[in-house]
Amino acid sequence: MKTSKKEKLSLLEKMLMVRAFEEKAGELFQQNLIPGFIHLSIGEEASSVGTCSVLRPDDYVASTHRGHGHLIAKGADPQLMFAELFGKATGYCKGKGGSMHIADFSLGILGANGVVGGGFPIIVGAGLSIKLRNTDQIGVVFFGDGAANRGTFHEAANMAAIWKLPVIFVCENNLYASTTPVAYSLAGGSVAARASAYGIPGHITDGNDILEVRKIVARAVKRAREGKGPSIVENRTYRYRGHFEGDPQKYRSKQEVESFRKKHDPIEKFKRILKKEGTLSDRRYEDMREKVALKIEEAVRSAQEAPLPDPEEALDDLFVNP
Amino acid sequence: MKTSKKEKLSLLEKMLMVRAFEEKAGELFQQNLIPGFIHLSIGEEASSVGTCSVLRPDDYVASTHRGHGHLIAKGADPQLMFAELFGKATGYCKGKGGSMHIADFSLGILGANGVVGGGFPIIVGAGLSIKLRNTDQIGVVFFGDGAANRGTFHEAANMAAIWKLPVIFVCENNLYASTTPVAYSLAGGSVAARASAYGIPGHITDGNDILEVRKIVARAVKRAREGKGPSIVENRTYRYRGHFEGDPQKYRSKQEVESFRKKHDPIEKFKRILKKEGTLSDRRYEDMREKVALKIEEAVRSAQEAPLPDPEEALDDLFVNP
Amino acid sequence: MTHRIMSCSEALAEALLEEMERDDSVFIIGEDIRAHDGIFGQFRGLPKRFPARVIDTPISETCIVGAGLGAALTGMRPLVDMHFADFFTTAMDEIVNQTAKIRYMFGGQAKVPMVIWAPDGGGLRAGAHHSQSLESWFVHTPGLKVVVPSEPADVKGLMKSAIRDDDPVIFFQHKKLFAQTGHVPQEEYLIPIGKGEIKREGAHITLITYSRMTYLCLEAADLLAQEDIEAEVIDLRTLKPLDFDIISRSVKKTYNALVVHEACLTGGFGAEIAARIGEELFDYLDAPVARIGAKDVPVPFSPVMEDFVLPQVADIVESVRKILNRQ
Amino acid sequence: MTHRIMSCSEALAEALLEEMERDDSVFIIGEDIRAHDGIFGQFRGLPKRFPARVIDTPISETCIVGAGLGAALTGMRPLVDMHFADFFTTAMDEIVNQTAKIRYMFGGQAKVPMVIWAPDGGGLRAGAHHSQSLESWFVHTPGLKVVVPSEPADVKGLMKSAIRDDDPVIFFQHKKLFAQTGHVPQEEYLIPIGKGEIKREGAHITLITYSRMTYLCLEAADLLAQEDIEAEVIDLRTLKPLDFDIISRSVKKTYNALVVHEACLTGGFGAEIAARIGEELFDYLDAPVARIGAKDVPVPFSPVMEDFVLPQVADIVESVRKILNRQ
Ligand SMILES: Cc1ncc(C[n+]2csc(CCOP(=O)(O)OP(=O)(O)O)c2C)c(N)n1
Ligand SMILES: Cc1ncc(C[n+]2csc(CCOP(=O)(O)OP(=O)(O)O)c2C)c(N)n1
Ligand SMILES: [Mg+2]
Ligand SMILES: [Mg+2]
Repeated sequence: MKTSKKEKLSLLEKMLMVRAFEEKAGELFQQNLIPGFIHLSIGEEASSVGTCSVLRPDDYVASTHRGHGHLIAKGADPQLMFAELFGKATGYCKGKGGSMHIADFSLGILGANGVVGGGFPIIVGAGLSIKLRNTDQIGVVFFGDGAANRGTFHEAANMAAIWKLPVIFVCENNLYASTTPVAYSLAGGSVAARASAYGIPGHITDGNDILEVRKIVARAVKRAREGKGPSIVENRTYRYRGHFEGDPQKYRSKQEVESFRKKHDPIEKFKRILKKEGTLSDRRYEDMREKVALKIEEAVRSAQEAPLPDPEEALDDLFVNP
Repeated sequence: MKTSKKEKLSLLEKMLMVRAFEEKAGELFQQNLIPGFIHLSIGEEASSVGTCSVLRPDDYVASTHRGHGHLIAKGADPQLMFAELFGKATGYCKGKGGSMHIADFSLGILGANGVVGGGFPIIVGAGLSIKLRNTDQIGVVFFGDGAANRGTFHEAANMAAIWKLPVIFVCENNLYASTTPVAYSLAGGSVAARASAYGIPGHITDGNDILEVRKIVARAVKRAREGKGPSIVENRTYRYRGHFEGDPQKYRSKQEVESFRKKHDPIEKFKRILKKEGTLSDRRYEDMREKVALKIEEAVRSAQEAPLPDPEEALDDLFVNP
Repeated sequence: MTHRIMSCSEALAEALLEEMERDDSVFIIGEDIRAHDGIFGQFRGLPKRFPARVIDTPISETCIVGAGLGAALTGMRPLVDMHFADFFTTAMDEIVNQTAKIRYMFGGQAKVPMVIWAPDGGGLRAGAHHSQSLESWFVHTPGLKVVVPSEPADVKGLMKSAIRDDDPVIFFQHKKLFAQTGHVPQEEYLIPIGKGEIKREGAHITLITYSRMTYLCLEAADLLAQEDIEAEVIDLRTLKPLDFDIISRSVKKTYNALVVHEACLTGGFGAEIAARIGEELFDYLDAPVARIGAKDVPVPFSPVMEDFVLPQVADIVESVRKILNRQ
Repeated sequence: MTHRIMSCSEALAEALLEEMERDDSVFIIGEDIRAHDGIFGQFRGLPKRFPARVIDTPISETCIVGAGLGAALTGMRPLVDMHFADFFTTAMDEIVNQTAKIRYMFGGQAKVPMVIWAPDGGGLRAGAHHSQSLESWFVHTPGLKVVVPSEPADVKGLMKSAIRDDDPVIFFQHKKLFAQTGHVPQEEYLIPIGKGEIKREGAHITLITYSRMTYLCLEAADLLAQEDIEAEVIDLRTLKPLDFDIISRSVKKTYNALVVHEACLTGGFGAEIAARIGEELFDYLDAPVARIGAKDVPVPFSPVMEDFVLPQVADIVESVRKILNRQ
């Protein structure tokens, strides 16, 4: 797959946007400005941005508890996201959802999910709906290495396979499910290897290499759109932050984290490539960073100024016809 | 694995016993003497008898809705089973269970199960218990081709694999799950092929050849007992009766059933072998059949004479300490 | 209106036939539907009439329900067949955490026009895994509507409303009522979700019930009439939203109430009704609101025990006598 | 007795420490326990002390619960950690159709000495998937015992009883109470399953509650005392089997009752209590039994809305005033 210069720069900008959003969210959380708990995907930007970069606006995405990156990558508005994180009336879900429950149905984002593995059946349904409505959309479900051990993965993979549904199972294998190393919990060595159980293709990518992610996912997208059925793509990546903000992280060493950050950072990696091939100048990069930072600052500011919901609004939105 | 003459004759007798039990049960059902509904395993005797023939009395078995064969093969008493089918106070479960809910914990039979795929997690627990108690027992879960598509299969296979539990997943692939052909519902071509997803061995047998079933299951038993972990064994077989007694069976032709019965009957097949190698004479076979028929008649008779429970007994047995 | 005699099963199939003809986005998904028009024959004629919109699945209830949800979120109107209500247990996350909550959690962005159809109830000697009545769980789950019709006309009218409803509806039908017949209008009609019906008028006590127990209450009312006790029988038809008005009007007339359901007593929906009557109609009550439900054990297999555990007409009659003697 | 001050979390860990030392067959199984002694630190010290008997699992709740069952059936005494009570949804079949029914269906052959431990409740701004109170489902499931302690001493004594019990126990602990401290006896003791406790005596009204709402009721009682209203606060501690005697004795004294729980109102356990009080204590009541529960929506994220949805001290005070003014 060819990626133009312009596209490359836009990929980099998107990754920077995800990271800036997440770093800001972490900061605001630290300052007790975000209630509840949040899960950041810093370090995994190549997977979210790479994957969504080969989707169409009308394609569906089912996301996870670690979903900010998927949302931004699929086009969500950081301001509405911050407003939601703050519990404001102007947030994506009017403050009813919070970090783990953001959706934007107008962008095909069927929602983050507080239940690990909750997205699998939903994307099967979206795929079936696409088939029944006879469109050429596709659906992507993001999930973690831990989620691959839920029964929903199996039922969904089997069902998608027998019906050749236009869906892609995109695993973000970041080596841990909360405190649990993938090497302990996942039999069979990889998530991608499970594909053969369903007679569908399974791929492992360097999930920190956005061009590789893009290439492999694009292949799965093509297959899906052509009616040839589902694929599993396992993006091998790493999260730098704790499982949730505040995680004591006794299950891994600081060195391990640092080593990944130094050697495998998806943004640094891509930046190096772009610089080397002459696509990116230092100046351009700084402009880009500033633009992103500004956008995030602006999003935070306006989200902070937005009003809280009236408590009574808690009674709205349960039913279409109460 | 070697099978002595005596063992062979006993295998044949057990298969005859299962079949005689089931045929009788079908007859009694037709006569409205058995309430509710029953699922017969006629045609699948090589799987149940072959598998249980390589188990020890203290090994565990988790069975299914089609469980009569597993129970008899593991040593259950046909009289207590018939009494249960009749809903009598003397039945295995005092009439509380019925065909789909028979157990004999003294024989390691952890129960038939009205929920398809309900046995998978239970056998994982039994395997974990064996490991924690440090015994050399093993556990077998029987399941159908249809059950292989439940999430419980996946979660259990993964968990058994990562902990190398001493359990065996014995699939009885009879080509249909109720009305649904396995070719329609099962992605990946076989249940055994799913083993590789968990990094464990998977075998397909001619499930109508009792010696082959025995050989393959024995291998899995050895592996399990040696602490090397779980296996999947898929016995390819066929059921002659409907999914349940009374099933209109519009999903398959009479010819299909007849062809299996003629060409692949596990009892006829084994009989032919035994006769050919001189282990079995016509006389001996007739004696055996008579003995079995007598035992079944006697079991039915005494079960029929047994008393019904008092209605109030319905309130017993819920708690150890109410 | 002209009427025909129809079974509950036929009424269901006719409702779906009409709605599937009316709206291309309606489809049916579940296990073992196509070969025998549903395992109870309840979808008679539909697989043939709508070959692409009646979909057989693997045994994967969790994903079946979740797939229904995914389809509902993306423009379709699924009817998910749960096979037996007992298997709700395998899909509770998809129902409770996803289906029921999605619209709310996402601030009203989405709608979930899905019907989950579940044959429930005991009396078939089917044992503890195929005999349950689990409506209470769903009544206690904000975001779901719960429908529990008894007679064919209600089955048809409520199913048509359920299919057209933009919110998720759990639609129970009692397995022992599939063959139950009754009058069904010839003309098209809807029965609104959330409205009960008085199936028999009476002045002395209100029997509040639904699903199969409606028939037992009507039988009991016949027997009681011979003792000059006139029982009013309310078939709630929908449990959520609840038609408390119909209960209220009746109890204000009879001053006595008995709730009857087949689900086990403790924590059953009868508790909710009794509690609300107690709260809102305290001054109208001549006697405590009584409840009848199954005894608090799993449904046993043996017919003598099953009959003992499930509510019978005699239990209703006796309970009414006790309530009214008290005065 | 000598006492110490301890948190609910410490009380739990101490109970388990004692029981695991006492009985080799006790073990703990669940997700993410070993690294941080449980995700709330609730198993402090246990992974280190019993390395072989504290078992981390993959994210497979269905199989975790079922594996607990299989182990319980074959000689072990598992404590299954549900991680969050909200994920009960993923294991309902294992709990309801298997764990709860197995002993009964098999005619008493088997016993299931298993504790399913579940942190529940809202107030942590955790959103609709991590804030539920689902006890009603299990109270409505014959074959389960349901424990809902509030203070540390009860947590310890009840957990020890639960571990020793030969029947399956669903053991809820409210997430907001982990840090709650209280006196805990130095000496070994058990608190029997099925016994409530009066946490404050009073003559005018009985507040019937459990889990975190006990503290809110006690606060409300303090405020009401300033108006010379003496509220008696009953902490049920166990919902099944239910200590109806303690309720009965109290209501016969106060003539007024209010049930308070955090689960949403409709179909909540308050309905069962209110219905039973109505049935059995009708003639003692000066006013209808009132109920307070969360509003019937999923728990929203935004603090202002969450606080509005969950019961607050002011709601209790106001409800009591209303009940007593009525007289
Ligand atoms: C069904 C369910 N079980 C457990 C949890 C608690 N939990 C939240 S995230 C998480 C780990 C998920 O790991 P993984 O799927 O690898 O995703 P990652 O967090 O690494 O992105 C767990 C156990 C949950 N939310 N849902
Ligand atoms: C969870 C669940 N779903 C559906 C059913 C209904 N049901 C009973 S047996 C059966 C088919 C099972 O097929 P398979 O596993 O191949 O076993 P077989 O009947 O062929 O022995 C179905 C769908 C059930 N009992 N449990
Ligand atoms: Mg992970
Ligand atoms: Mg089969």
